[in-house]
Amino acid sequence: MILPLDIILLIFLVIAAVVALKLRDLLGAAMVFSTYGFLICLIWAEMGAVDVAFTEATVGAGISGALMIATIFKTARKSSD
Amino acid sequence: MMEWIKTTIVPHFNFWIYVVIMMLGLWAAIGKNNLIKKLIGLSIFQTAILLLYVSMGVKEGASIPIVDETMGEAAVDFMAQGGGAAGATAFPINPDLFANPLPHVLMLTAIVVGVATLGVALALCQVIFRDFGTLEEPEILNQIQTIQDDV
Amino acid sequence: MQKLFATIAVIITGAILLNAVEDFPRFGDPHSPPNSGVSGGSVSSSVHYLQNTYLDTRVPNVVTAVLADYRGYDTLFETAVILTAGIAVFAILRVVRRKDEEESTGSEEKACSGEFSTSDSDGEGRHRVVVGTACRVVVPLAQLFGFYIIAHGHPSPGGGFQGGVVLGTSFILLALAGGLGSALGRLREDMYLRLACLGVFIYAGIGLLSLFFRRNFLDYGALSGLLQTGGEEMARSHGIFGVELGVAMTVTSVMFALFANLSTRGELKGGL
Amino acid sequence: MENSIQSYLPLWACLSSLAAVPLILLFRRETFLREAVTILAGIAKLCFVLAMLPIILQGSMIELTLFGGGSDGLVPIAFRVDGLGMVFALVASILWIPTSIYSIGYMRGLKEHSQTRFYVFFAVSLFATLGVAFAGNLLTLYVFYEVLSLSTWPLVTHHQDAEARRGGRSYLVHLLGTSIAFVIPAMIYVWVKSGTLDFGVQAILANTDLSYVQGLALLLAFAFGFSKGALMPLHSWLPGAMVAPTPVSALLHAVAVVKVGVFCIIRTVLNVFGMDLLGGLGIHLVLCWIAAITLVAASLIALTQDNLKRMLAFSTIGQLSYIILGIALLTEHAALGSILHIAMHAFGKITLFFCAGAIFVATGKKQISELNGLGRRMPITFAAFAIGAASVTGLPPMGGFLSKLYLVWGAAEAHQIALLCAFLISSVLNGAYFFPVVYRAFFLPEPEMDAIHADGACCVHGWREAPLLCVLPLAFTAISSILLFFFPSTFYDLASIVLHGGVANP
Amino acid sequence: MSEHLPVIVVLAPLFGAVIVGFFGTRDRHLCFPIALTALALSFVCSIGVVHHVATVGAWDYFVGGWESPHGVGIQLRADGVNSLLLLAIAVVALLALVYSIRQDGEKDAEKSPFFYVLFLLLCVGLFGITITGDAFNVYVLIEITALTSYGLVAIGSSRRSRVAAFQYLVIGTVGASFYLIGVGYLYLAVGSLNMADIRTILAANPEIANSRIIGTALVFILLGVWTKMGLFPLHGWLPNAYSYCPSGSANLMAPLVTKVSVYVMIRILFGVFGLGVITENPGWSDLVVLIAVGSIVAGSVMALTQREIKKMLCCLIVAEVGYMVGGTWLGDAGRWGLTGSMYHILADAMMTSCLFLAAGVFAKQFGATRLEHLSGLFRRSPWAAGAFTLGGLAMIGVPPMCGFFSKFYLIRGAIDSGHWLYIVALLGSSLVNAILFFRIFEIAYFGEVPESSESSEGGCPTRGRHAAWRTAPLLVAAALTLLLGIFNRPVIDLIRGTVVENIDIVSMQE
Repeated sequence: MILPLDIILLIFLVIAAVVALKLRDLLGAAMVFSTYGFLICLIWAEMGAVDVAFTEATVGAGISGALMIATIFKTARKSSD
Repeated sequence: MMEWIKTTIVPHFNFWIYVVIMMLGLWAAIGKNNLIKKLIGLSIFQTAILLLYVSMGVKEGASIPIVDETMGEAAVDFMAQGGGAAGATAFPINPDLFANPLPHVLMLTAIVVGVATLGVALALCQVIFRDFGTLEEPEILNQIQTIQDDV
Repeated sequence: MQKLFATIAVIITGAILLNAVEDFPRFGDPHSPPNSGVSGGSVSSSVHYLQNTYLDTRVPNVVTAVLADYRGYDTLFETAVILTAGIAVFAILRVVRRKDEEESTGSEEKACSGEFSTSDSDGEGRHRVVVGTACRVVVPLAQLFGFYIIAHGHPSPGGGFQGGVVLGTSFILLALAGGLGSALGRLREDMYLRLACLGVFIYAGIGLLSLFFRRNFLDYGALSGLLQTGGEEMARSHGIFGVELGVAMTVTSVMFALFANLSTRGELKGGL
Repeated sequence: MENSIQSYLPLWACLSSLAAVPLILLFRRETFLREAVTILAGIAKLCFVLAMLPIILQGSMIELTLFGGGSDGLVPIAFRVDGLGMVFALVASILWIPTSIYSIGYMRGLKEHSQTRFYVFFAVSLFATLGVAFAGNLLTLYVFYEVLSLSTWPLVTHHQDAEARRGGRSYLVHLLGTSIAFVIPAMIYVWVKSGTLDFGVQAILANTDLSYVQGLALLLAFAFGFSKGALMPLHSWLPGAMVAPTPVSALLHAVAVVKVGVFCIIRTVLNVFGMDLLGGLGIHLVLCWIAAITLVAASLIALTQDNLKRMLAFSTIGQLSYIILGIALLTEHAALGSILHIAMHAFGKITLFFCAGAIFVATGKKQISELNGLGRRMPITFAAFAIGAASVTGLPPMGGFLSKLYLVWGAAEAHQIALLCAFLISSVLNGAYFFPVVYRAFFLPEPEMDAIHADGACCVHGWREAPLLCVLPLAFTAISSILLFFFPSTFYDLASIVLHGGVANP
Repeated sequence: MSEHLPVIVVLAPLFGAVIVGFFGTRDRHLCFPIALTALALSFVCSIGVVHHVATVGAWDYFVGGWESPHGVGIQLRADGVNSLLLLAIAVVALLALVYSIRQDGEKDAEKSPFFYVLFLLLCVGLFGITITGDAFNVYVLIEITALTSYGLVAIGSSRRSRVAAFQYLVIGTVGASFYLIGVGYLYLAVGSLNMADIRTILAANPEIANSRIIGTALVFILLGVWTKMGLFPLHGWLPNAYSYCPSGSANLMAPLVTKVSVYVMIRILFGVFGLGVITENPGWSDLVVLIAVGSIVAGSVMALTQREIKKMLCCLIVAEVGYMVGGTWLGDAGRWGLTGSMYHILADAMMTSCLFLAAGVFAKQFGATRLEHLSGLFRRSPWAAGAFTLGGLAMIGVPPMCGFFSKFYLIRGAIDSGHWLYIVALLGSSLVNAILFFRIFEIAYFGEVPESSESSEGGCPTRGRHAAWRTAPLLVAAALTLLLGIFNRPVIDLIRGTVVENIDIVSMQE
């Protein structure tokens, strides 16, 4: 556990979450969401949860984003809010 | 004020952030109109819970929960040489040196559950889009109000 | 209206949660209840895991051991959740074509499955030389890495889930680069659905084996006689590995299934 | 008194009519077999009841507990046959047989639809009636009470037209509504208060410290909750239920359903509260007055009715209040009269209903004003009507006289002159609404016959009684009413057993 | 093998699911026999568990053999209450399975194996939740149940079913996550996940038990399970989800999913926090009973306004959930309320199953989905009608159906604890049910048979072939509704054995 890194990452995490929810372009939102996944993966690694970090890297930053982008391609890209 | 921050927020910084992220996610999951946005919110909500759990298992100055093999082997040898079940006590592994593995295990499960839910939800989104031509909840509800049920 | 309601709900829940945060143990406290237990109950399970995992299972990665052995019952159902997701997505989204149609495309895919196809199976014929070449290099590596993760879950981070996802990703990569058809050529639909079921079957079956040795479900120690490992500890270690294989199978196929269905709106034709 | 016998007889007595149900369904195409089964079941039921009679008359009791033997004061389904239950069971099972015969004649005579359904629910309701009679605790009582409400609903709505549905709706709303809203909470409150629901030698609430208000609330909840007893603000279902075919009105609304109501109220008074507790608290007077008002008011309303069955219905409401008032007076003779009146009124009133049905079958007439001169055409029917009317009014030498005598005696014993007057006034009113009918039938000239001629087929001059299967039962019940005056000893003994725990020597 | 019955109950449908998934795609005719075998095995095993519990006592099973120290492995625990619930789940699932024989296969033949897979996995989840003794394990199994439910709702033929499934998914996930937060707070405070172990720790450390963390944990676990069971302010998803899904799935989900959530609440309350939570905080228990009353009232009122049969039944489920939650939180000394709730879980499972099966038969055979369509229907299909009538009477609470006895004990508890409002709501909703059902009976028994429907009946292709398969489970369900009422004593005895005797045993460990 490295406290300064922890704090910085967490603040970035909040920013990423807000951006992902604010973007009206869903594709962008999905990408930011993947970034969010990557950030949180870093946080796990920093906290010593390597297995969780590994899973999050593959699932959160990888598969989730891919699935979401696939869906956005097949549906609508714009969001009203 | 500073004092309060020092005693309340700083030692629990992770927990405060987890609440903030969770509320962001929950707000989006309930309040957003776009279904994909709802799902993003839901995922963020779920990751916030992971943050809660993993934060619980953090120990200051601890390493990752993969035990030192040599220490383990020493205990095994001790037992093999007739030490019996006392091996664990003779060569104790100091639990303070390793992060708590249990929250990690639980959260592996939760991540997997999260991605499974996301997959199903996205499939539903596509079907809804196929049926209604939109992903905005108010429009969908409007259409449901007006159409005859096609059972 | 909805937003107002959401805001109110969020404020209330947030307030309740934050109210309790004050009583939380300090962040990083090694002697907080989850980390070292409290008096009155049994020995804290996490301390027990750290101290005894290696003795019990010969697996240095405590997370793997806890996941697949101590709390293997959870993980069994976690795998079942994955299977459920795959089946549910199929049931919801899949547009089933006629039998003959399916067979004709199936044979077509079989024909092109021998070599790496650079064109979409629906014949758009987009040239993706760069991507294709890169994939030809990356996909085998990714698959190798996936197997490594599965196999090396005992002493290092990793295991069935992570490896399974990586393997699944390799197929997704294939689909992204060469069109879904080329990926489906390697892992056909009925194959991956069966593989997903088989994974859970392997997991639960290994657990069930111990019942025949009059031991409780998922007690891999009972398999020592069967596996000729000498001690129960190594039997547990092997049991964990077998179980991880099952998990990996399910996860691989379901991850690919999810992507295949979602990227084609359930038609399994074309691609993104 | 304390000696009780374990026996399955009460269960068999209950089940014998239920067992007929599958057979009736099986023979739904063979009308003869179907009706034979109904009658055979009735005979079997009567045999079981009669088999228990000597035991009860010796002063013993029959008990049977099903699903018992548990721990901590749960309530089992239990049967317990005592004198009171025996009186009721005897009346119900005796009268089922003539009613079955009568309904064969009636249903065939009118070529009614859905006869199988009719017989099935008839059998089920008899099952429930005996269940109530033999119930060994309040829960069992309630269970069978509800089964009875439901199984008679299809009978009430038998005609399926708008009027029948309306009648059925009001029937259900009253019976189910009151029992759910009042009896369940009252029953459970009793359970909470005393820890048991079993009817025993001692009343359930005898040793509890009920306050006046609690006692009154409970008593009223039971009295109005068992609204089959038709106490006054909740009586309106009974005239409404007269849309049912007459055999239903006869058995169910002269014997089974309404008598179950008063039977339950008597059970409440005797076995839940106990006479001592009620007397000690003084709440019985409230019930007395409600009953008294009901009986006078119902008699007055009956005077104004033109529809024969509606008149009989209001008459029933009044007579039920006799029974309730009798038991609520809490004196020995009043209670005796009250229990006797269950039997006497049943025989009398069922005769009257049979007559009303017979008139309808033979002539299609429902209104009193149309009956002029019919007595000469249907002498047996109207003779029976006269006997029944006399019995219900309380004239000697009919059974009704005996019970009313005891009731009046009891009222005098209790020094309730006002209530005594209520009895007397109401009896006079009974006469006032019954005998004009008899008078019309026998002494007024017949109207022009043209209308009847126009009917064609059935217009034969001279005697024109209803089918034999209708006339026989009503003759039987009329004669029984007279016989009960001369040989009341069985019922009398049973009633004394209820009150004294042994055979009294009069 | 008999010493492994608790785990075989859960495993049989799991193996059934994977075998169906493996072979069913090749030969669809195998699906039904395999599924039937699996559930029949579960049924037999659950009978074994009930027998063991009734004769010997509560049964602990440690998966993986990790018995000591306590809480290292995962513990299964069968007692007088949940063994009966296991049996009820097995019975209802079997009935729903027999009902659904190949009905979903007719339209989308390729998907029918997956219907069975989801069906069996849902059963796995329900069995697992019921028998497990580990707080986190419950979460995983809740998610299995939830995911299969989303799938089963979404395969409905109506467009609305997908929207209903999506709403269900969002709310269901939030609910499950709340439960997970609650478990997290519990773990944070006591450091254990085993229910019995947590109970011991809380009993030994009152200062932990009274801390804000534990309070918050309780609140969130309750919010989670309330969302899952559709208690009043959180019930919005329930009517849509259950009424737009195909009847084959509704028959399984409507009777069981909410009931199992109620059981989770009861289990958490008395197995983890201890009933002191209720008895020592009368203010809170009053509040919850008030919510339950709201649920009863809301459910009844909504049901009155519905003209669709299935939707009406769904609204009634909301009211029934109110009964059970209220009964659990009455907090009377004799624990009659708790007894009543637990009995009502079983009773409600049976009678809801009966009613939904009947509604399914009406819809499939006569196309009758609304009250108007029922006109005269009962004469054309007397058996189904009789069964529906029994179910309706049980819902009203007419003795000797099972619905009456649960109300009997619930009211006893309410009188003991003085919750008069609850009694009024209970009786009022019984009256509303009476109105609802007798309205149906009147229309259906006495209404005119519509002319046009005669032809459509003849033209209905499914009638002859699968009619018996649909009606038979319905009749069984109706008979069980009756029998559970008549033979309520042994059931109540078993429940009370657990409720009264074991509830205060703080520690289940050696």
